[in-house]
Amino acid sequence: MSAEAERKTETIPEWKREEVAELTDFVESYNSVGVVNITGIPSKQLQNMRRGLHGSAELRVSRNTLVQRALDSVGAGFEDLEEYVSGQIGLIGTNDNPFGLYKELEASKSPAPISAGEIAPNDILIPEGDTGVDPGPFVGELQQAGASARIMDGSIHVTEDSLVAEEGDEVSEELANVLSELGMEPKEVGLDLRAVYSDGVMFESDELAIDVDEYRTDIETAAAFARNLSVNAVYPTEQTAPLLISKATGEAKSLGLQAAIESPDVVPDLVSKADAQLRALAAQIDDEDALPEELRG
Amino acid sequence: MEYVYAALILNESGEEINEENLTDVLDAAGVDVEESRVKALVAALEDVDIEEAVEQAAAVPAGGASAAP
Amino acid sequence: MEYVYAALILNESGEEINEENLTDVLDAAGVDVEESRVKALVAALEDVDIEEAVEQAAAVPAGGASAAP
Amino acid sequence: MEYVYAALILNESGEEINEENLTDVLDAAGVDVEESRVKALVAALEDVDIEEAVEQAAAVPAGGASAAP
Amino acid sequence: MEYVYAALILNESGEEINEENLTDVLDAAGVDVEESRVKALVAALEDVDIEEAVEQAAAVPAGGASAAP
Amino acid sequence: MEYVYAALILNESGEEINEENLTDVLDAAGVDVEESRVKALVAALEDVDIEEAVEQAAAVPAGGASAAP
Amino acid sequence: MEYVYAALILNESGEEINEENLTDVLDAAGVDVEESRVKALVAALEDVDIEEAVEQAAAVPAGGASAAP
Repeated sequence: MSAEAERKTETIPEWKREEVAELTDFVESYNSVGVVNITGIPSKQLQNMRRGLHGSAELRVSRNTLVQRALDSVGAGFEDLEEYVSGQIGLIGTNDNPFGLYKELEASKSPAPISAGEIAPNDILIPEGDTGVDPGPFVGELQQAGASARIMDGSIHVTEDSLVAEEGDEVSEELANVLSELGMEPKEVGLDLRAVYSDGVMFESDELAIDVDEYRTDIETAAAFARNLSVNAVYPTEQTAPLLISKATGEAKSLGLQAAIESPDVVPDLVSKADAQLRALAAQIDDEDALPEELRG
Repeated sequence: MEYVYAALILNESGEEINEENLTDVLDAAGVDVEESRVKALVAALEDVDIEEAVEQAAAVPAGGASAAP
Repeated sequence: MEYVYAALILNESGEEINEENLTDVLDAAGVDVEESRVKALVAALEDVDIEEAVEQAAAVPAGGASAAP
Repeated sequence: MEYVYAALILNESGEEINEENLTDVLDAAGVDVEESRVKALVAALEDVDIEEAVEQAAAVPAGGASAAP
Repeated sequence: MEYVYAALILNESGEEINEENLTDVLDAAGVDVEESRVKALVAALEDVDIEEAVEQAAAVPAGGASAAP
Repeated sequence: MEYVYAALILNESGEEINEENLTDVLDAAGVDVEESRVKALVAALEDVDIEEAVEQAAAVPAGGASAAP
Repeated sequence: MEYVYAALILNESGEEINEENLTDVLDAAGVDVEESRVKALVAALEDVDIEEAVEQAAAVPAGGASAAP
């Protein structure tokens, strides 16, 4: 062993090298690898979340420097994930697709109270209504926090929806107390996906947010379009043959009625139509003497 | 009702809706014609746009009546 | 539609709806009667309960969709 | 309704809607053709704009009041 | 739509809705018959309850919207 | 309906809706392609403005014939 | 919409709606496939009951009843 190699062994302890090697293996074993923010998640909850991934994805937490070193050594584009490595993060790997991963992680988030000094992750709104709190100094606290509040019917009411913090604001001690008193949990706690590198493509979280309802609507629209085309172009399919039959029947009937065709299928409708016309005409006649009793308005 | 139908027939045939014509049609149908009603009807229809009234009825669903068996 | 109206007049006057009577009514109204249509109508009405067909129409709001011109 | 369908086919194929053509179509379909009904149909359709009458069926608001009891 | 009309005539006459019969009817109407469309129609109609589909149409107002002149 | 969907994809991709292209798309989707249905579709779409036909609601009785299960 | 149509073809042919199959269908149709759109579609459809959505479409005519021109 050379002196130089010896020195390197000293500066990079064995456990670190093993950790980097394991992280490297981890990154290489999945099609998609992402960086998740785990700030503020208590370790016990983190364990639960890890288990909650059901084997569809794996979470790995390590020192940021080691994570960066592993990403660097894998290369092939994964090193681009390094810019998302800051604060408390973990690596998440999956063979599922990144949109599915994002959906799963979002669905597993749970609401949590926000503490003083934290940054509001979104606008915080105190809704109009009875707070259920007895009259007392809380009215002033609410007002100080920026909510319109007064005492009504023996309790403290918020009189209108009140914006008390905007996204990005630091939450003050007073506001944190007020929200806590109201039992509001404005935070969503969970594995917060920052970015995923998947099959050569980097996806940031806002690109991964898909609106399932929109896709459902698209399916409905596509199905309706196909149905319309099938009927309008008279290309019958199993699904649209009944519609075409109904349409043809309706057309024949319409023609029968318009042309007053004396066909047994049409005549009952013609009789109805004649009666309807009679009534419609009678309705225009003001002089009741001109009408038989049954037609008088 | 038969008086009004008689008027509708005359409207379609393009004949004038007057007392004589109405009476003829009703007579032919075996109706015991009351002169005063004929008079009243002719007067009442003077200001009515029959085409328009009849078209309004066309908007009525005719579907109902089940096809004859 | 005049053929149908004629049948309905006969129905109200209580006369039989047959070719002869229909032709008479239509003739009186100045209609250029086509024998085949009269025949077809008589045949078609054979199995129709006119009262019922009329009631169907009555069950529906007449003039329904206002045909604003 | 087969007579009406026959007329509609002829309308689409661009052939004239006359007694002979109607009879041919109905014959081919195995219908026991009644001459008077064919005649009546031709007469009824004489002054009718078939395209328009057919399109009216399309203009019917879906979900319309079904008069069925 | 002529192919569908042809199927409906056969349905009413009680003849089988198969390629041969459809082709005969359309031929008689002067339609330049495309075999593939006939085939496709027969295939599509295989599991369809035609009576039911016809009744669906009957439940809907025909001739609805008034023909504004 | 898969044949219709295939035509709609080609329409969006701007490729010609012909037998070859349709067959390719359906093949790729694992459909056991029937030549006659492909032919019929091409024939049916020949003179059709697809954009328009797609958006025009199939004028059909509402509550319409329930899709085959 | 071509991605959605591709999914619907696969749904009808009974093939799995996954990235590979979707890409194959779109490729065959000459679509310049964007992998990320395919991925997003696959993920989104995991939570969509396609049969139900298709039936929903059948119950409500798309594109609103466009009155005859």
